[in-house]
Amino acid sequence: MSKSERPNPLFRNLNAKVASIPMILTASVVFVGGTLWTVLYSFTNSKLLPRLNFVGLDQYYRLWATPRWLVSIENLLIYGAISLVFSLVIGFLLAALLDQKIRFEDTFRTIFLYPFALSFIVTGLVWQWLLNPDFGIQHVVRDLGWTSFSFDPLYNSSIVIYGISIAALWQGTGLIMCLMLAGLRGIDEDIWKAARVDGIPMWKTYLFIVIPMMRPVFITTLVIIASGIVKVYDLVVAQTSGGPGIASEVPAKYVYDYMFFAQNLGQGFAASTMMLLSVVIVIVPWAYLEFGGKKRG
Amino acid sequence: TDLEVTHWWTSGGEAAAVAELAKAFDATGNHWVDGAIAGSGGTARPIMISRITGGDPMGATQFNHGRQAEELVQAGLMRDLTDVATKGKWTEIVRPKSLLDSCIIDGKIYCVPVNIHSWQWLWLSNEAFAKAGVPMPKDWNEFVAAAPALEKAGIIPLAVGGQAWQSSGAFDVLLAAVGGSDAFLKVYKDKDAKFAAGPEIAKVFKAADDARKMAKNTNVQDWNQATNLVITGKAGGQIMGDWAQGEFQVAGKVAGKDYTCLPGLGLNEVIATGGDAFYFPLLKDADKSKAQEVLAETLLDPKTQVAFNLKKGSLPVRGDVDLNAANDCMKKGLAILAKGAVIPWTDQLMSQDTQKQKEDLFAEFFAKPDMTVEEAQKRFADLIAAAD
Amino acid sequence: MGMAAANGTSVSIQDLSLNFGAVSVLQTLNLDVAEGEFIVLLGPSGCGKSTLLNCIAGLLDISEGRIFIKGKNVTWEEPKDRGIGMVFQSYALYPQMTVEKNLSFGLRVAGVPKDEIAKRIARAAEILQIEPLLQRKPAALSGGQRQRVAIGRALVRDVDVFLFDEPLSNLDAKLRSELRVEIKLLHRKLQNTMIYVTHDQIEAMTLADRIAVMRGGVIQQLDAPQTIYNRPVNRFVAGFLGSPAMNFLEGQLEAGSTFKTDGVSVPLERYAFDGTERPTGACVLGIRPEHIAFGEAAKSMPFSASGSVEIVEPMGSDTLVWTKLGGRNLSFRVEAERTLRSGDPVQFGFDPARASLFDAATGNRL
Amino acid sequence: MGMAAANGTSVSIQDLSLNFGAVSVLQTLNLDVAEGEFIVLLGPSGCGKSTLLNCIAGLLDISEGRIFIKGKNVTWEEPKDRGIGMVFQSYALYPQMTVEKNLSFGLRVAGVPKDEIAKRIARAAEILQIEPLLQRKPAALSGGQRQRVAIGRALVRDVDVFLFDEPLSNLDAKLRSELRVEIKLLHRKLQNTMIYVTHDQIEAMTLADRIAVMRGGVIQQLDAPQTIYNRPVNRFVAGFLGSPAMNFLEGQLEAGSTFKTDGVSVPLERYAFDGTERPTGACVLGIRPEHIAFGEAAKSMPFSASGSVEIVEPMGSDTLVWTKLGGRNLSFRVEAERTLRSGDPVQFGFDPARASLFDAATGNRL
Amino acid sequence: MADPAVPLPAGAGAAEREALGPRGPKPRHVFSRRNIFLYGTLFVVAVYYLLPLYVMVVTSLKGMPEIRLGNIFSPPLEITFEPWVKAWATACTGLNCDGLSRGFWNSVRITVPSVLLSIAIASVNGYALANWRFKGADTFFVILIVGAFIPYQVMIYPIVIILREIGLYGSLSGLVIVHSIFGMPILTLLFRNYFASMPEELFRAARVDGAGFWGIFLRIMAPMSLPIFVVAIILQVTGIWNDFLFGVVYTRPDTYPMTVQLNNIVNSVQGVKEYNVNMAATILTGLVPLIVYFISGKLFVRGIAAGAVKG
Ligand SMILES: Nc1ncnc2c1ncn2[C@@H]1O[C@H](COP(=O)(O)OP(=O)(O)OP(=O)(O)O)[C@@H](O)[C@H]1O
Ligand SMILES: Nc1ncnc2c1ncn2[C@@H]1O[C@H](COP(=O)(O)OP(=O)(O)OP(=O)(O)O)[C@@H](O)[C@H]1O
Ligand SMILES: [Mg+2]
Ligand SMILES: [Mg+2]
Repeated sequence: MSKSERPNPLFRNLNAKVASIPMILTASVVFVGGTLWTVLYSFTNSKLLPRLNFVGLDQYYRLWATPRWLVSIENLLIYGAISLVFSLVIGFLLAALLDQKIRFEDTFRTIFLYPFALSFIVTGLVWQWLLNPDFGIQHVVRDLGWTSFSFDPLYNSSIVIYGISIAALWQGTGLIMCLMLAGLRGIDEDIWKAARVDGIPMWKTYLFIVIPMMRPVFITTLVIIASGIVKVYDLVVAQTSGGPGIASEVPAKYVYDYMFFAQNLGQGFAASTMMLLSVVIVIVPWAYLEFGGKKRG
Repeated sequence: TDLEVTHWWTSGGEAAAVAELAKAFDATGNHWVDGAIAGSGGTARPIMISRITGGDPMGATQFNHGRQAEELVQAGLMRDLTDVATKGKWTEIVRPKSLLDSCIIDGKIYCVPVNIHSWQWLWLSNEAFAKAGVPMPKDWNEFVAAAPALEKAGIIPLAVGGQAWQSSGAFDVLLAAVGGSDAFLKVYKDKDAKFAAGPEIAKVFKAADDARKMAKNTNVQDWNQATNLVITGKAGGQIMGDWAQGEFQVAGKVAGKDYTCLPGLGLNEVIATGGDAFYFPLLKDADKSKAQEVLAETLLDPKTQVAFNLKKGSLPVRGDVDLNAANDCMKKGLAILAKGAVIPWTDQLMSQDTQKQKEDLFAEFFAKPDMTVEEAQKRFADLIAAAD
Repeated sequence: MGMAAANGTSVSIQDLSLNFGAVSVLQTLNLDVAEGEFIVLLGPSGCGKSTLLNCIAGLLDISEGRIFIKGKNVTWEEPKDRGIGMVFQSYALYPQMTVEKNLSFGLRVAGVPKDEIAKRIARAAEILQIEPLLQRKPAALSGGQRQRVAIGRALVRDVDVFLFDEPLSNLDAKLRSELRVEIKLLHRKLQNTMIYVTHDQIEAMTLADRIAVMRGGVIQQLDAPQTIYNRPVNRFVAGFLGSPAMNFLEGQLEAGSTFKTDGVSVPLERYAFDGTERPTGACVLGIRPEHIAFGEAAKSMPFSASGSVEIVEPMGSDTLVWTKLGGRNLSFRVEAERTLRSGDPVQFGFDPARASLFDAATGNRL
Repeated sequence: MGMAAANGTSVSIQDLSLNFGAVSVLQTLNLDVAEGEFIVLLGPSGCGKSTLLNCIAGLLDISEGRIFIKGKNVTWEEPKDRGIGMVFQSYALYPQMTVEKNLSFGLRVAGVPKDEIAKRIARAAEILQIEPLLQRKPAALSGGQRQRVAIGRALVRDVDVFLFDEPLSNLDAKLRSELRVEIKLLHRKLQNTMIYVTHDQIEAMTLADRIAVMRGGVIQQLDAPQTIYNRPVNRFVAGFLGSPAMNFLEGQLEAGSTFKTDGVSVPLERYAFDGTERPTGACVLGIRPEHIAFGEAAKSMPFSASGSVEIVEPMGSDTLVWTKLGGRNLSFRVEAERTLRSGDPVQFGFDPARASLFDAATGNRL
Repeated sequence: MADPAVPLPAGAGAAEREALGPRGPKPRHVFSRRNIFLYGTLFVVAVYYLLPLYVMVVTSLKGMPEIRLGNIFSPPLEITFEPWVKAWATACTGLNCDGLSRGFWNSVRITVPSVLLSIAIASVNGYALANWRFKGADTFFVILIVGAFIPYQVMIYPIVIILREIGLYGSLSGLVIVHSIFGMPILTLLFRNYFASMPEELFRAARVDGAGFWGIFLRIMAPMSLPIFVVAIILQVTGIWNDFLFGVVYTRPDTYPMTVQLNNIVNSVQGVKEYNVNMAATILTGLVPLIVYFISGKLFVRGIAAGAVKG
């Protein structure tokens, strides 16, 4: 009898392992390696070039004493909550509307998706115009006789972060819609039939049957949105450059500014380490629960 | 020999100016390979630094002269130009001298300054003042006094765009104008934190407070949008560098008739000698190294200097050139320069890190009316204390 | 019962047609189902049974015709407004819900009180023997378990008309006969109309008040089970029902009273012809295996012959014996304990009154 | 055939266990299948039949034990290296491929020449009557049509061992019996090993060389069909096989030779006890409906009684009659034309030699 | 059978039959409440999405003086296509005044292999993770997911070091690798989750059919995943086509992508901003992804796994 014993586990699924080499390399060399490198240099006073000149936790003390960093964190939380909720809701609603076997589906889909194709460098400018109280929407509405109308989200420190979200949703929901649509298209027709016979109203079918079935898609979407939130940068730069004042600063911008404008790599690395640390604390346990252990997502 | 030159001059005027440099360089039998990257130093610098540290350096690259390239030099990645400089007697021809000083690290010269940009200008709209029925102010104080009248006429007295560097720059200009050149140097060069917390600087903060009140209705981001407010008479004035002039010109406005410029805000007529310089990474290829020398010489050639700066709207780095073609405002600047009323600019005095923090502070100060002058000054002093 | 319970028409289908693009699946189909009646749809795979159920449920857009349920024209109604419950051939369970949620979801949406829901689920779970599975998700169920849940989902609903698409096909014989009885009892108790697709003849015979035999989207015969079984209207129906299948002998009808084929002649005096006139010509004689007597009993039959055993197929409770008559295969059924062997000589015979005669060309009953 | 063709062990399963997390589905199961043998797995829904097939195919990672195919330990082999073909209970058709592509996929992967592929497909399509469907996609097929395609996918492959998971469950009776014959013929021709899950008793009885009756992941009895049918090893097997099901009478075994319950006593002289000693105590007597004689015939039986008809169930070819014996329901089978009515008095009896006796506590055969 | 109570059987007069109410397919009213709601909502939302585009197009057709003075919403008084021509053909990047056209082919050369490679790698990863799990795979996957949250800028220097060490710095293949690396987390997740929701029996059937790791992937799983491939294409084409940072950091000037020109046109800090040219350039740059969206959108097939399994 050949091979009566359990074969060497190393060679089981060999093809799968070979195929995963790029992933394994990326994960271990680039992400783990790069992250460790970053963390290491966050304890130095590197300026323009990374140099191993350790200063302990100095960069971190300074980071947490900086008002701009604190504002950034607060903004990220608000912005994150808004864009998470609204892009999921709007993206799903649009996908559900498009899934009603409508005419011109292609056209509508492309309309909702096109903002995603446009560089934010300029669309940010357009939104800045649209939201500008002097010649944007407020101006137009006032010209129509509604003189008390006020809509200047980008120029009002207390609501600027909400204003930024408007453009963020404009740009991002199209992709979310496509993801949702892809998920909806994978649902078996018979499920719809069963729900119709059961007399379950359309919205309940979506809410209680279809959405749970689309759980994997939602998780993908969630990660895409969340990683987009943590990395948000262009959008803010294009619309407000963090203004008015520092009212719309975000952590990624802090990292970028301190790494490249301020040429203080150590500070930038410290900030990004803090960002990564919080991501790890949230993501890793969740990801293990979600992806580890059981076979099916 | 082909030599790749990276820089962030990409707008119309700037590009035209670069073309002059290229033309001059090409005339020497070499070839200028253009590597333009727009979006200010913040975008361009990581690219340049990556290229240099990644082992794929360009032939020459622009930096703001000052302390941006310090570490690259210390890491031994940049080329020492001392021999070229001695041959070309740069120490004698470059004016003001402080410009070349910024290129010297450990006694060696590492860069070639090519122009001077000055920040110290107040641009005023004649139309706006006419409309408000007040005479054209001759200095900052008169301007502040005229503000209520302007406001009454529905005009924003002072346009300050939303980007952080605009407010921070405006403060620096106020510091040099209201506080005077000495105060400016004491704070930024000597980093005298006690002085920065003192009453003299409090005056400057008072002026900055005026400025922020006057600017509170500016609902634009970009500096040129702010300039546009002045051009169209929607704003009374703007504190901005000499590059603003390009906007007025393009809009067909005539200095003196449609707009007025007050160097040093009319209080302290000095010119800060900020500007751009070229650095040369150390190359292995001998031919290219040779070409680098040629380029360095070409950049300081009088003809090149004139041609370049006329297009760029900035001032040449050598005094022995003829600039008849310059306009009113530019001539004012040249006159000041000739008088020797110059101060070094912040790029030369402080690290980018400190400057960035300063930007953050003033961005907040200008945007937040409830931030007190005292608080701002205290944070400013702290920042100066920690500056390097 | 059946007709007894009928106090009106429950489901009435008039001139129904349905095409999938160019493929025409149902053709001007008419069907009236009395209130409380149990109709079974039988037919070869792909004949349009599921499609018909889907049309009744309102899940497919029909091409032509009308559908009435309880006297109301529901042709354009939504499925939920038709008062129907349905079990799908592909189960269509909600994969993210536990079995219990699967069962209760429709009720909760309809606002049925909590305790009522619990009661109904408990009952359905008991009937279907799925109590231990209530907290599992469909993915952790076996094929038959899934099917039972699908049935349960229809059972808990309180509707006038139940539509079942092969509900028992994946279950083992024991459970199937138990559920068959349960469905029958349920029907008796609820007195609601049931339209039931199956391919199991026992199910069809025991459950149905009437059976509709379909073929290629057309109903061939709609009658009481015994009628369909004993007096099929055409050769297709005759051959389709019955397992083991009916024996067919091609031959000639002579003088309207004798069937002749390859040296065999069967007297037809006792055969009840459909019309009054006696046809002649090419025809097919059909006789069911269980109607063929064997051994001594054969001798007393109006027609008898002898041959030798070709194949013996034991089927548990009985054994099927294959022999030849007039050169054609003929099977008959004997008790399981009869030990016959290939080659054994046999005597067999039948009563032509129990046979069926079909026109060879049209296949219609003569 | 069957054993005759066996010249070695084809599939051998040793101490196989499988758990889904905490749920143990198969428990140290042993099964040896001879080469060329046709094994049918029978068992209630959820007993682990599909799971066992999946383990043999190498589609589930087993928890414990070994699997040999053709003498080779394949416990850790890839499914494709095991020389098996499989039909899935859930069909698992490739939705994006036409029927033809579905059938040819495995062959194309294996690099079979084009004309050979075409030939095999043509043959399978003919057997399964799916020629007109070859260019359709699965979504445009009816349930039964899909199932036939799934069978075809296994048929076209040239493997040693075929695994069928309820392959005929969604087909109509006619097609099913046709396919049953085809599978039998195929088996005879190819002489390959077949492991076949079904819940259809006729299929099991007619196809199997041996039947394995499973329950809760354990094989209860593995024997030739007739043995299983006539001498079930325990009450579960007895009750599971046979449709209509065996009648069970609970009672007492007295002096090892009489069965007593509620005023009825059945002499057991003719009963062949499993062991040599005569047990006594609580026991269950099982008798199949078709072994109960009725009317005149009953009188000659070693045991006979009389009662009245409770329910009559016509089943087409026969009729099932329910009466009572010792207070318990008892069913027996009569010919379909016997017209009995509820309430009619009946005389019935049986030969205890054909009955089965089970221990009341353990359920084992006595 | 007995005569039915309400509906009349065949034989009733035509007029009577008409009185029985609806027959035939349910008519689809163009102005049903559902349609009004559906298309109304879509229309309103579409307007919101199109408003900025309108402003961009209108602005790109105006001359600079008009922009300086006018209302951003007003249509151009005098339509000029000069900004478009300029954006495409004459706008300067430093000294090279040939507009976006210069980088167009570079962008194509970068985007095509990067999109193909990154999707190829990620889809295989996702497939391996969903169907061929091996020990430790989860750990790498979790790392990958966390990697999705790392701001790109932080990784610039480490990647410079890595590329320098493997000798690919400055080459096109280096850039392709970088795009594949940064595309990997999200794409892998995308594919893994989609494959995991496919019926498992299909995968099993293919294994029995003798298809191996690659056979199953290429012939069974991939064709069944068209919608998610479309999403992946959308993500990657957009991301890579619009990428500026990597394109400029990890290549040389002769292979700079179109976005470098776009950036140069748009991002000149000092000097005149030509809004009309900026708008035209942005729209021009976006055209390629847009075309890809429109074409690949057809692949959003309905009920992709329909008929595969029952249950
Ligand atoms: N993924 C799973 N997780 C947990 N339990 C499972 C899982 N899959 C199957 N089971 C359980 O394992 C048992 C055996 O399942 P299996 O599918 O083998 O049954 P079966 O004998 O094929 O039944 P059927 O005749 O209904 O198809 C069932 O009780 C089922 O509920
Ligand atoms: N979407 C479709 N497009 C084209 N033809 C279809 C479609 N759905 C079903 N059909 C065809 O319509 C016919 C009827 O299908 P239906 O599902 O009603 O059969 P059925 O009687 O339920 O068969 P089964 O007993 O096998 O389930 C079949 O021939 C089938 O191939
Ligand atoms: Mg069907
Ligand atoms: Mg099963």
